[in-house]
Amino acid sequence: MVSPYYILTIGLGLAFLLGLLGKKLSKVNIAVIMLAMISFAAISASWVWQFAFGNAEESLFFSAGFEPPFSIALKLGFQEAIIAFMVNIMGLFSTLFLWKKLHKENDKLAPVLLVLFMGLNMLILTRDLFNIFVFLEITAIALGGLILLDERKHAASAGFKYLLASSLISAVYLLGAVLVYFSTGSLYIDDLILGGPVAGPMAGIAVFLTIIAIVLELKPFPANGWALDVYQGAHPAIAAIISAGVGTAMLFVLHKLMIISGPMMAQMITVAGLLTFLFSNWLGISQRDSNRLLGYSSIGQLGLIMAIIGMQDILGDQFAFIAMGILLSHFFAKAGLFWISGIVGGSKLESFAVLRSRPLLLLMFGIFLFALSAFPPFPSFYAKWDLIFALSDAKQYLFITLILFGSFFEVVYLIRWFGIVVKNTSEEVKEKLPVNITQIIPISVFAAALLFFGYYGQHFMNVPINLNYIPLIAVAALWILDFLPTWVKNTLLIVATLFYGYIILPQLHDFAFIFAIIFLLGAFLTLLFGYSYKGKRPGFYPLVAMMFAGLILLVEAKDLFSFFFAWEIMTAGSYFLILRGKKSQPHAFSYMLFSFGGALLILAGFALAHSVTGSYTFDALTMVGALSPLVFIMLAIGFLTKTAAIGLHIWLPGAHSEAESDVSPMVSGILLKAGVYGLLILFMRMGHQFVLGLDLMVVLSWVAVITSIGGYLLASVQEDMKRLLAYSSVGQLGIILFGLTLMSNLGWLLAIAGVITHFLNKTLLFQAVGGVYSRTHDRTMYRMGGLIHRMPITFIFVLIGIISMSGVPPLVGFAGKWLSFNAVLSKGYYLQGVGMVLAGAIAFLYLFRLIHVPFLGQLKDHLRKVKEASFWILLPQIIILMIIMAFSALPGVLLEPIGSAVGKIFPTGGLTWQDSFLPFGSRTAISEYGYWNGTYVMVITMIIFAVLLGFQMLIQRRNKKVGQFNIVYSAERPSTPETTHAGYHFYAHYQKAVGFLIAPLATNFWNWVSDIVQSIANQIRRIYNGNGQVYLIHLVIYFLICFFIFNGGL
Amino acid sequence: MSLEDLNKKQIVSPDGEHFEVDPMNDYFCQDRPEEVKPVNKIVERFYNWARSESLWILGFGTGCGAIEMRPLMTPRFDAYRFGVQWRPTPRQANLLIVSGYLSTKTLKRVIRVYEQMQNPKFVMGLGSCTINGGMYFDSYNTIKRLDYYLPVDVYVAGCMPRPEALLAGFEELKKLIKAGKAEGANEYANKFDWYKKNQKEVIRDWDMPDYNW
Amino acid sequence: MLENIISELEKQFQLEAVDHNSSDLVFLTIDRDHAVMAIDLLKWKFGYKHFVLLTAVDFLEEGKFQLTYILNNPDTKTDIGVRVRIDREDANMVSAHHLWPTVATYQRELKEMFGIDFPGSPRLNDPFILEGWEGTPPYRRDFDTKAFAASFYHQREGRTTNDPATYMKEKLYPNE
Amino acid sequence: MGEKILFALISLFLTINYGFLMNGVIRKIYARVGRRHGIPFYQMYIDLIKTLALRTNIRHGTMFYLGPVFRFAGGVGLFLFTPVVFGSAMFGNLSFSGDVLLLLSFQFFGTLGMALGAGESGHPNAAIGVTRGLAQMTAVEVPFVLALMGVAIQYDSLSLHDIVAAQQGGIMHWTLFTNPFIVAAGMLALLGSFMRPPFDVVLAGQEIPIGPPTEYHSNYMALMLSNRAIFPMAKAILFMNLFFGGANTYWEMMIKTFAVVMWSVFVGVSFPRFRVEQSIRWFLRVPLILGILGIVYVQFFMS
Repeated sequence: MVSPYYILTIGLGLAFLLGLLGKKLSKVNIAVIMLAMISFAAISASWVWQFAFGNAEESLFFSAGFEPPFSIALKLGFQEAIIAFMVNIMGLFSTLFLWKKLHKENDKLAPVLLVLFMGLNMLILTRDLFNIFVFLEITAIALGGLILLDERKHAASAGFKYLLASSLISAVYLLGAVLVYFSTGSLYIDDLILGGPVAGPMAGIAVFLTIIAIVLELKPFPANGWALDVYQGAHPAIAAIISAGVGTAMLFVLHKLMIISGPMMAQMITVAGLLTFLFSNWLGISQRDSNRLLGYSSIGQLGLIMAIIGMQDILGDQFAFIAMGILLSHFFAKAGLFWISGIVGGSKLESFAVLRSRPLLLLMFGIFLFALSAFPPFPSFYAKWDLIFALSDAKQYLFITLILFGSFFEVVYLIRWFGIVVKNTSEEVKEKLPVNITQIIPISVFAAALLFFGYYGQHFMNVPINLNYIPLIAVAALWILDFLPTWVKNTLLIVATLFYGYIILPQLHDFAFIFAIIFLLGAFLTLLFGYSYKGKRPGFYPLVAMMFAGLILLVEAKDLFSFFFAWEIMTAGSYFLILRGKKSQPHAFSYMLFSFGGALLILAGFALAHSVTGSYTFDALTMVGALSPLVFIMLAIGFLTKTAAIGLHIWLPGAHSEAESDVSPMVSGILLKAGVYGLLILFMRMGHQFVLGLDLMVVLSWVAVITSIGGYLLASVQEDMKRLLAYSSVGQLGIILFGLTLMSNLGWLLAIAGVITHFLNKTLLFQAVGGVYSRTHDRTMYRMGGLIHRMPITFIFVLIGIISMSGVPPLVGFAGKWLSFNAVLSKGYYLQGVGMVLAGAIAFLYLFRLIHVPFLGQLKDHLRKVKEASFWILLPQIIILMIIMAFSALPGVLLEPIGSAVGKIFPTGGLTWQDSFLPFGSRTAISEYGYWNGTYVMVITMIIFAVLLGFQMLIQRRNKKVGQFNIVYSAERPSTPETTHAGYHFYAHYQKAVGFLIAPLATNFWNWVSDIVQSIANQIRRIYNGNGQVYLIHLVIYFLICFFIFNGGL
Repeated sequence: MSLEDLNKKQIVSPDGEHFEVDPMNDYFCQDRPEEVKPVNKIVERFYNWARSESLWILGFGTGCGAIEMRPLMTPRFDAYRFGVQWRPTPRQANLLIVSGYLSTKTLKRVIRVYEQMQNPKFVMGLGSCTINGGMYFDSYNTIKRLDYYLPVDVYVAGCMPRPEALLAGFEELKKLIKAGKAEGANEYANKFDWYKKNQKEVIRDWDMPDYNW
Repeated sequence: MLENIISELEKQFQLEAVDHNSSDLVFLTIDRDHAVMAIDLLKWKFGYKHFVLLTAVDFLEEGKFQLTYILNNPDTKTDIGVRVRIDREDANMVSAHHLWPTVATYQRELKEMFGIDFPGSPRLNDPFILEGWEGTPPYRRDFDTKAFAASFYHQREGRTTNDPATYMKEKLYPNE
Repeated sequence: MGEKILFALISLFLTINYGFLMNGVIRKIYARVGRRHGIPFYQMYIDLIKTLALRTNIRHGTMFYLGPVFRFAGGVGLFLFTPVVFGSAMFGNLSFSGDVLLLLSFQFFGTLGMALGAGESGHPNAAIGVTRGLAQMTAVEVPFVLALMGVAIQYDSLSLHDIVAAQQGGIMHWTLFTNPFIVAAGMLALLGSFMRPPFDVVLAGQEIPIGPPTEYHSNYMALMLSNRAIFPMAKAILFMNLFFGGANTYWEMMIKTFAVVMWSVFVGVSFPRFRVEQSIRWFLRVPLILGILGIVYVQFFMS
């Protein structure tokens, strides 16, 4: 094994050499420092290799053969090797990234850089408290130098603040070290360990001082104002070193010192770390400067890892995995982001929009952000899952809450940033961002590393992993094939979907089977629409594949982890898809916030359930006990955010309406069903839960009723047709939810049938509307009119869609109405039932508006030459139309299989089927209360209609087709189609009567919440006033408070 | 509502294509009315009976005579007894009562309304003004004889005629219909050019298609 | 009260004539160029904020149109009529639509019926009652409505005109 | 099966004639309230022949053309799905197709088609009339469904046959007497669905002449007139079955439906017109409360 002293020697030696060489031989200088960094990395890599594969033993090194405490004692174990390797990799790539800068100012920068990394290596390896002090000083001075050597505006003051803070910290540390020596007579950590917990006079204070110094070095909230200024003021590459390199080393030092601390200290570190995590993310929300924002994020992540180090007793075996998972994500992502910031140059969040000119860079930017946000498949996702589960097992609910809130706040600003970068319209991207290879390589390597560790990370998890990688491979394949034209990719994806369906469907049963059909058929139908697009649609297909992969994995999932994994994949995929819409940035953002918030609740709910039952499968949800209502509520809210129950629905209308024409049916017709599936699993396992004697199902049923009435009312006042359909989805999902909350055979039959019919109807309508949009480029209904004359086929689709959706016989929508009434009666939810009927009546309002305003009435001038939608838009609609007609004629085909699936859960109270006169398997459905035969209704209605139509054609003599202005207009002549078309503010009187019901209560509430959160953040942020002295005072006060708490605890 | 509405317009389609809209051709049906002959004598007699017993008047008052139609709905005169009813829309009415003097401005509306009624349709001229101008014989703004502009089936003379006179007029009209002589709609179609010529002579800002379907 | 107003006005405008009709109504005759200014003053200073009507009289023999603006002060319950005599041949008048929007409608009517121009008045040339009228405006006294009706409209032959007195006498008392 | 269809057609023929005569009588009653003599009671037949006899008609488009067909098909269908006379093979119609929920939903089949047809005419008043009708309908539905639900709970069935069967055995077994609240709610809802004053703002002859049917005429009008004869009859039969013990003979049906229709007529001749928002508020107040009372009564005092 290579001796670590080489690093010391190389570092110091070359640094001196560089000093001697001076300015003259700049190329040689760079070669020298590169060589040094490569050798650092190579040495540490060799250690890792040997530890991992070569059966190397942990070994100690003592300088000059002295025993501690008189030598520089180094210990080289697997941990040290890995951390050192990480730091050195950071050094190597930082050097590479700084190549140009080094070229310019190597004589100053290069030696300092070298010394810094040498110091960091030693910090990691040394086992001696005094040595730690020495290297702390060395790194502090080197780092201060690095910061100061920059010409940026705030660099000087940042460097000065850094030096001030670090000297104070060093002083504290030195005092601690002295006291340790005073009380134990040794500074060698292993001596201290061997001697048990540090004992002797002043021992407690000694330990406290040493550890608090390191904690302060890790920038705990709120004594971290100096650090924020440093992150903001320093060169981004230097900030990357501080965040990823120095941060990692310091964390390791803390980890090392934890051995000598007692449980009290550990708890304090935990709390300090968690508070830091929560608050720095909270404060990050209102941050507008990219480097400062990354600074907040860095501090937050370091705080979280600090807390994890503090909690290692609680976490037990999983500690290493959790800490490394989060550390790796932080390390790679933060370095990558700082580097990208260095390339972009600007410091406003919006200035990152130039990344759009470099798709690859943008992709990596996204990878980094989503890795930080703990999305799969990145290491932080697995680590957080394990962390929450471990904490839950240890019943540390407060810690869980803090972590979840911190994670949520973190996602708020990270995703908002992503949205701004990808879609902000205020920033015009004019020219390509100049990049050079030395900057790209480090970023690419780190992004690749994240993916690599993401793949390997899960194997270390505490749960049995049985993920199906086939869909994910498809996603990756589509990323690679993204250069192909649209139709090729579309065909590939359709074939893949069908093939996958062929494989997977036989393996699924009951509900999973039904939902899988919806997801796969939905994918097929919505993808057909995609043929109407020309060009390449860069990035579209991988995202679609990602969303559908998430969906299909969701129904395949048999345990909590796969479910949550799929859930997050689907969320991310759909977020990207929605974000592709023209004006969808704020809506995609709010979608993400609600989804992520919901996902966190689901995660916490799963963790709680697991902690009670110890199971990792869905059986965990069959838990009983005091916690079960809480778990139920958490999971229900989590899933209800996805189904957009009222109050949690405000993300939906914007997200669904601003998405692209073929994305809208995907997210509205299909994606929402994921939430239903979640609810289905939840209700199936947990059933009725009671809080204070109140059945939560009853509460939920009222939520469902209000959701559907509210959704429909809101739909009826929209002017935008996609918004109208989006609100309609809110209402429909309310009805489905209502069916589920009935917890009876018919209720679930209603819900599942509703899922299918809603999928068909909404996909049909969204596609028809998409067809209209493809021709008119407009979604505002009253600006259209009379399109029936130009787009008759689309009109028929919309007609069938609305008749089916409104539940008018003879189409299949009536099945839902009939079932809901029967289910309500047999369950006894009468008043809710009336609410559902009211909702059904209100549905007529918006449905009629949807068909009347654009399609009927007066044809507008600019639409006179509009053509029928293209074939590929119509084709999926034709298929859906045929399915709807088939289900309408033979409802048994739809209802009987669902009935048999539901019957396994609720054996009694289902429908019975009676044979009838008519062929084709037409059967009469008989419920406890009533009966209904869809085929009869269909046939009779058709016959009556045909007879009457024939009569009318027979009896008339001259039938004349007239023009659009040939109307009775109070003996006047209409002047323009616009002034003759009744379409705007269609239900004015209705709004007059019941308009108070549609006041934007939910929107106001969430705005209020967001205002409160932001204003608290702004208030707290005031303590960071930019004054170095104040920051020092913060440090002192923080130190004192900790001291008093610690002593009080003693 | 002005003549400019009928000027050709340059329109840009959503796809950016430029094209012209000619309101006269694009908004209106430009066809001429056609005569529709009775099918069969026996059937037609039955139909004519029904038509005569079910006179649906358009509720449209052109002049002061309109005030005389209101008492017909009241208990005193009660025209409903005779199957006479009022309809608010010309599409469903088949009897147009031109109630009193008719200014050229109103004539334009009356023509529109008449043309929007369906064959067979009947016109009743009410008051002297529709016959020869009456007391407005020297007005610069009222027409002097209605039958030059619309095919009138029955005139009810008087200034103003009493409601009883109107009832008598209905009876007269019924007789005409039953006799198959009330073929004003067909006459209008046959002599379309003549009627249009007369109409356009007095209506100087003709701002509608020749026949308002 | 009205006297005060008149004397105030006399200081600023040359009043061509002042006709007291009654204690609460007075007609002032002002020249064309200053009339609207005077109305402006009456509206804003003396509280004549209600515009009652604007009408015209054709003094064919004098070659003049007389326009009359009648204004009302709802507080004092008095009316002031402002008369303007304008040339009949080149009939035009300063528009007052900026004072009351309704004035524009009166001006439209006068334009159509008398042919008096009010430059700047909105929608002045839109048809008011007569749609598509050509030729002499019908309210001008030199317009011969009987001759026009006779030539323009289709007449029914056989129409006779009787002197009501002799006709009734003949009908009712044929023997006398 | 063939027999059933034949019977249904006979029943349809009889009832449509009854509906025509009833409409005539209603007009007569309106006239008499206004102290007029009024039209002859057979005037509706003459009007029907007259509209059929018109020689020309126009169409604004296919949907416009189909609108009245939808409307009448809706009316006929509604009637055919309703059992007219209890226990009668002849007048049981095709009620084996579905229960009372089918009737509840099917009445919108014609309404929707008519609304679309009227919409295609391009006349703004048509659209305004439809929006009024739909808005009012949403409010009318609530008390009606409450009443329906009350009946279903009370008799444990949604099948009209069972509901009527449960009311046999004397007048005191009628829902009217066993649960007056829901009957009150239902009968108030009936006022709204019959489009007579004070809830006739949809057609509002004087204001938006005459709403949806503005452009309809000739044979379209004939279909609509026929529908006006059968559709209210079907609804009246439904109410009769729900609340008034159904009918054992055709004569009984005629008397009972006449009474049901007269209820709306009497209210209609006595009241002026509500605006839409007024009628919506009204329906969501008194009838709603009555309906809820009815349900509460059923649930807590009858079981």
